[in-house]
Amino acid sequence: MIKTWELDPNFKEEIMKERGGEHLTACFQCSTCTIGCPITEYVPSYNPRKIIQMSLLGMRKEVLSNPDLWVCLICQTCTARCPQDVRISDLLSAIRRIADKEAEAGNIKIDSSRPIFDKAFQHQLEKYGRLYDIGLAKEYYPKREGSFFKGMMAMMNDYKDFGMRMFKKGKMGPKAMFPEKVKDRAVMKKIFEEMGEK
Amino acid sequence: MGEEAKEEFEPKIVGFTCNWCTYAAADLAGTSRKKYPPNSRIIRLMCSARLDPMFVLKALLNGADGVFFSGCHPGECHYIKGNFYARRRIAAIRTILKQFGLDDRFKSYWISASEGEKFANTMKSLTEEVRELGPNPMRGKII
Amino acid sequence: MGIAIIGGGVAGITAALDLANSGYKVYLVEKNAELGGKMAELAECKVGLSPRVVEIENHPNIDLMLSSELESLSGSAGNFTLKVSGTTVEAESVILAPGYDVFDNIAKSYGFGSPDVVTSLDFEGMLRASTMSGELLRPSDNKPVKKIGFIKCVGSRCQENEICSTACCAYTAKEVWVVKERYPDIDVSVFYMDIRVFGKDEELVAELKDKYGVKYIRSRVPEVIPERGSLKVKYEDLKKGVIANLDFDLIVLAVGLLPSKTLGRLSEITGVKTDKYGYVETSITSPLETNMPGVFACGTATAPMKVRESVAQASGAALKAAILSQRTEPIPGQEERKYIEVGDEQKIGVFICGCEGEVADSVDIPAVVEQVKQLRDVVLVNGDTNTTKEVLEAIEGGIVDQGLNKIVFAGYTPREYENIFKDAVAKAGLNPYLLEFVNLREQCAWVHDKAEATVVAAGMLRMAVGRARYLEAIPIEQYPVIPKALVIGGGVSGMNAALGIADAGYDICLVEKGPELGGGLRETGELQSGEKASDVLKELADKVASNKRITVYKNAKEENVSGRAGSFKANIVGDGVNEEIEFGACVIATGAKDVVPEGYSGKEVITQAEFGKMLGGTVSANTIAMIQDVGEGVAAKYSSIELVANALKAKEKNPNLNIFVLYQDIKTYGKWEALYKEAREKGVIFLRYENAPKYEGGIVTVFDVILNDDVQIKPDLVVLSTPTVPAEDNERLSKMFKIPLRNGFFMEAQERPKMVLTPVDTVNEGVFICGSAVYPAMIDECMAMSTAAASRACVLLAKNFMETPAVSSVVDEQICVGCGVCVDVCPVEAIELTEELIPVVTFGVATVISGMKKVAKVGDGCIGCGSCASYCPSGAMSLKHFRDRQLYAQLDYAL
Amino acid sequence: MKGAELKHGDLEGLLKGLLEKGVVDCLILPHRTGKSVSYMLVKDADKIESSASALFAPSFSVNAANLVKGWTIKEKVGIVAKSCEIRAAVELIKLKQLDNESVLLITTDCSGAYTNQVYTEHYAEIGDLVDSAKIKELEGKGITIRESCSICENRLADVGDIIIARGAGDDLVVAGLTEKGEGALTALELSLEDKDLERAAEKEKIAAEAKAKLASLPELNSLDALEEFLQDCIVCKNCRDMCPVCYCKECFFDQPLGDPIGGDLLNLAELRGAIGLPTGQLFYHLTRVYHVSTTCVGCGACEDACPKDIPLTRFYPVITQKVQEIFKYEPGKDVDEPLPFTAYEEEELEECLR
Repeated sequence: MIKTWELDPNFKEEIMKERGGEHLTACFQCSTCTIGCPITEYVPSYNPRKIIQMSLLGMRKEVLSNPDLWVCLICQTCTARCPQDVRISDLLSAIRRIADKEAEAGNIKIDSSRPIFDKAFQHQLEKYGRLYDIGLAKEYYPKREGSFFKGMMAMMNDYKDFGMRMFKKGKMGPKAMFPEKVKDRAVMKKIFEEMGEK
Repeated sequence: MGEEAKEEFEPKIVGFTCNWCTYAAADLAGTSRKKYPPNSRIIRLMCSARLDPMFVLKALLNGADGVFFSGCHPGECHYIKGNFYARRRIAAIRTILKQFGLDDRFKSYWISASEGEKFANTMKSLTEEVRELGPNPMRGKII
Repeated sequence: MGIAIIGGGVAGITAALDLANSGYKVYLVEKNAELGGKMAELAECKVGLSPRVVEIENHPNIDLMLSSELESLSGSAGNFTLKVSGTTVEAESVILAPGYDVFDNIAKSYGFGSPDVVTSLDFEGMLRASTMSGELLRPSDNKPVKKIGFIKCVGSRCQENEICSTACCAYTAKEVWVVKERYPDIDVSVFYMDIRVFGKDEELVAELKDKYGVKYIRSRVPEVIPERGSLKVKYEDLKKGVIANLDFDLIVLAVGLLPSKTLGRLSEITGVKTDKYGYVETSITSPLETNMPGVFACGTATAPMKVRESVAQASGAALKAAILSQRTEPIPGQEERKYIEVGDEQKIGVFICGCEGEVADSVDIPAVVEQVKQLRDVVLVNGDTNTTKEVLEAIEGGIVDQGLNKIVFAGYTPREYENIFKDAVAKAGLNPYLLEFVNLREQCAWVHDKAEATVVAAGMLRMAVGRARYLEAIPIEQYPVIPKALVIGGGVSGMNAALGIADAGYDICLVEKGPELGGGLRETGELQSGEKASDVLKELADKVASNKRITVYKNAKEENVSGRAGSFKANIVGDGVNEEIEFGACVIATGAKDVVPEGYSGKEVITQAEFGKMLGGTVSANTIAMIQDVGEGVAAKYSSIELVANALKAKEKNPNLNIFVLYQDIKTYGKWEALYKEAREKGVIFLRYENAPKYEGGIVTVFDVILNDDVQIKPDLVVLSTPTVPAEDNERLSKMFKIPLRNGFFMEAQERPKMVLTPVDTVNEGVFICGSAVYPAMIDECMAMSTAAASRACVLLAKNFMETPAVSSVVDEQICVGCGVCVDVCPVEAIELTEELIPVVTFGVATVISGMKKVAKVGDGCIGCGSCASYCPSGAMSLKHFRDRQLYAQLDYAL
Repeated sequence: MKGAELKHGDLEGLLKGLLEKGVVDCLILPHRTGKSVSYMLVKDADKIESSASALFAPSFSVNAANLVKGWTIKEKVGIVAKSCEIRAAVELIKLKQLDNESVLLITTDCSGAYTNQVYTEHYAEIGDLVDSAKIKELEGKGITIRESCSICENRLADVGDIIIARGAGDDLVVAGLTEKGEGALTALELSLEDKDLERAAEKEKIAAEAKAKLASLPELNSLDALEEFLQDCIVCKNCRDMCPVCYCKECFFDQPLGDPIGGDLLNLAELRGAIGLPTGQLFYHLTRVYHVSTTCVGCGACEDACPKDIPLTRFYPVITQKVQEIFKYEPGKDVDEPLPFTAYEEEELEECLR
């Protein structure tokens, strides 16, 4: 039972103010995004159409704390196909940012490691202008597991499968011990500043 | 009658249809190229109300192996209620024919203009049913 | 001068015939080498259209300009000069009917390119081919199709084509129906977003779901995946909340409609403005007028629409154009005709038309000719003609040169061609009832194999010749047409129809049962265009009041209607009036009325119309629940449009207003789709339900099928979209005018299944219907339809005289014994019993009265059903052209 | 219903009263000529004397309704006759061959009747009055009632405006069934009281006997049987002429299409190779049975009229009853009930259409 008067009618405006969320209300619930989504094969509960409808209704808490919010890989298939130009991937990112803020403020708890990863990823880019895998792992795992030690254990566990492959590609090992940096760091800085404004 | 004779027997059927429904359905069967057996000859009436049961009698006495009548579904008559009256006359003549075991040779249907498929199927089943009955005993008789 | 019509599709053809048949010169310009436009490509429609094409080709008032294009237009209304492929045409007015184009930018994801993914138009072609082979074959491997998936809204309601194409839902339903009717075993699924069908189409969809077992699945399908010889379609199963998939072996994409590519050029040439979608710009109160005076537009030039609406617009545009033009040509069939006396000698001529192979390919015509030659009284058998034109010429020649006095024509169905042939026979000087039709094409060649068809054809001809012997010349009596019309109903449709007829120069009685003109629109605040309904009404009512040709009767109704097309009589009874009027044609525009759905009560519950009026003042609510699609009755065509328009206005007043719309299908067809989108963008929330929402204790509870959960709303205002029911008077008028009703609304004279080419005509010639009396429609459609009804009425009123229906009953007074059963079985009360004294001479001295003699008399109202003749045991009553003797002859030769 | 008790001896006065009080302008009554009984049209009340004794005479000559068919003058005629005759008159009213306002229909109880030849021949044994016991006794002697009477379920008077019912011995009850009938009895100054003349048990008994008799008759259940049955028919059409409900002025079978001659006949012969003469025995009777299918009262006048002694009762009433059953229609029951062919229900008769 959803009681609309207990919901937040301004949630849709809140999303629409976020970059990428502007087209939220164009949605007419046709299912195109969900039907074509490759993720649904692995995460059957994932339903972007439903997330949109819940957002429209103002189910702020339910949307923001929904773990499925974080499974999208931004392949953009839905965005390309959406007949109403809702730009679902961008929209989801917008909602994620709100969720993030809320989580940081301690208002909600996010039941997904994805935001931690995303943030660690983002930090690498911010710092080096490109991905530094060891830096990413160093930041991501401890944060995910709550302590440095547990993080390292988890990392070892993960890396025993694909560590060698990364090593062969030069993503790990001596050559990749230190980060490579892009030359024009100023541009990167600018990009991050702009994103921060939004 | 023997199986062999049945196979050779080609029934002669004459039918009365109203112009607005069944005749149109027959046309639709045509435009949809729905094939059906060539045994029936259709006499077009404007309304099923024009079916005088005497025509049915005359056809059967003339040796028709089968007679059918078909019009708009009751309540959908182009002439508002012509087929309601027709239905009573048809019921009466059928009752009379039944007395002499001739009612199997007289069929009535309601086929609307959009039922081209039904018309063709009806012609198929009708032909088979009449074939099964064998020739009208009046055929060739001097009466 | 005359009228130029640009476009020879169904709209152009309709407009051309209406105009030409009322004495106007018509220049019909078609860019292709053949008439028919898109409609000729549709499987069933070509057959329906071709008699009209034949009529145009043989029409003395129409200059047919095929393979021609408009190059320039100069001058002004009443005096245009057109250059058409080098030829100069002078015209007083111009009608644009260029038709539409099909959306062709289909996304690759639909598997388009696979031979088994076809567009709806291609599918029509497949259906046509399947009629020949008897099987619906898959293009890739020629195997019979077993499972078809129809995907709707391909190229409409999307970024590439924002608006709804209106026609797809209905044409898909029609295609599905054809499939299921012909191949009941084929499994059909239809993927849709909203089912936007109305009236009869709504019934058809319900029938498809319930009776034919067609699965309608709500999911917009974005991709078709070819996989191991079949085509996989994924969809969202809303009930189960999962992504499911189905395999098909044929996919039909219901592609959208786009404005015709030629329209852009036409707009440049003529100066006619187009809207942002590329359609001719019109307004909802004058849907046929363009910005250029004297240039009118109709059909899919103005918006995507179905055949039915196109045809109505075309008739309407014809009248608009006619009003600006001078009648210069004679009206066909109005000339003096003298018929040759038919003596005792039978001279039967038989003409068998090959019908361009349609008959000749199946029937061995020379063999049939040989057999027919043997028949008694047959003096000429012609099996050499192949087209309608050829056979008509041969028949005329046979009558004029060889003195044939009975004609047997074997070719197409009489249902659509009889009038054309009768006319030709009459022109040649032979009474048209001495013509006998044999339906070789539809009922022989197309349904039997070659060897059989020849035998059947010979048999059918034998029957026809047998009957022809007994055909009688039926004296054709003429009666003058009363150049006056009766319009019933003083709403928008009635007033507009009256004004149309008045502008064409005829007098009108406008009868309104209430105290005021205006009808249902009086309940409306603002129109969707933003105009005040009251302003529109006032303008119309003022025009009606100041028009000298229109006499308005208020608080009145019509009684005792009698007579027939061209010459009716009725009494107008009302406040202090009891007047007998005579009129030649009648337009019924009774409208419909709203009913408030039951189960929703409380002072905060109002109707959408009331809400519309409330929007003129202040709306104090914070949360509004709008409920659509509940209650008994039919949903008006405008109800979704009204709803979103009102929601938008409310949002404009108070952007913080929470509006929840509970619906089953949002039917914002055509350009109105933009309004739906705008409503969403402004934050109106739409919740789709399957079971009607409940309203109890101030709380609306609805099971939202999209969320798969109950949703509760605490509204301050519940706004109900009201379903409509037919006007109370329909029942009475239906009986009086002998026009059948369907669900209480008037039925048009539908001649072909699932296709309406005569949207405002009824089975009772001379009586026309329009507006919400036919189906609760929006004002633009009411305006177009009522102009169409006026146009059709004017085609009739333009005639000087009409012919009495030849197929009517006749009494042999010597035989009639006055039992009166015929009176009782006459469906239209056309027969009465008269009494006369029987004087007898007794003993040669005194004359005494021995009693009363009762005799049946057939009145003017006879519609020729033959019910009376079939009862009459003595044969005193007979139906002309279907006399016992004629039917006996057919019977005798049938066996 | 309201009625009064009478004795047989009161009948003469009752009938005379109808004329004298001006209830009717004339009367059609059974009329004895020697041993035979036929009808007479009476204007002068004094001529009624001979009639009273013939009122219940078990003899059938013509159907009285056939005598007034086409009575379209305003003068009011009273008809005293058996149930089958009055029923025929009611059907004629519906067919406008009689005017309800110009007739007073008086139905007498009937025990079954003999053909007038049998009656005349055996008058000594039959007498003026019979009852079922007497009929049985006579049957033993080979004197049998008409076949149509033996299968008739409606012998007891229960239709018309007035009924005259026989009780035990000399008792009679006269009762009005309609307003018109009651009015007439009131005009005769009879003191009327409520009477129950349903006689359900008696009717049931008669019906059971009639049904049993009908079941014992040979059934015409095939075309062959019908052909054989009609083989002697000379298409003289006497059956039609004597039929009270055959009301056409000019029968279809007297017109060229029904009775082809000359070229038309030759045409038919050409089409079929040969045709039998006289033509149309089957067509004529089958058409006729359809024409009277809802109105036939089963009086048997057709059979009496047949010069070739074809037992037409086994054809006409037997078949028409079946048609009447599907319409739940009993001919002659009520003047206000519409003829089946002039009425319909929107949904009906599905079982009769295939």
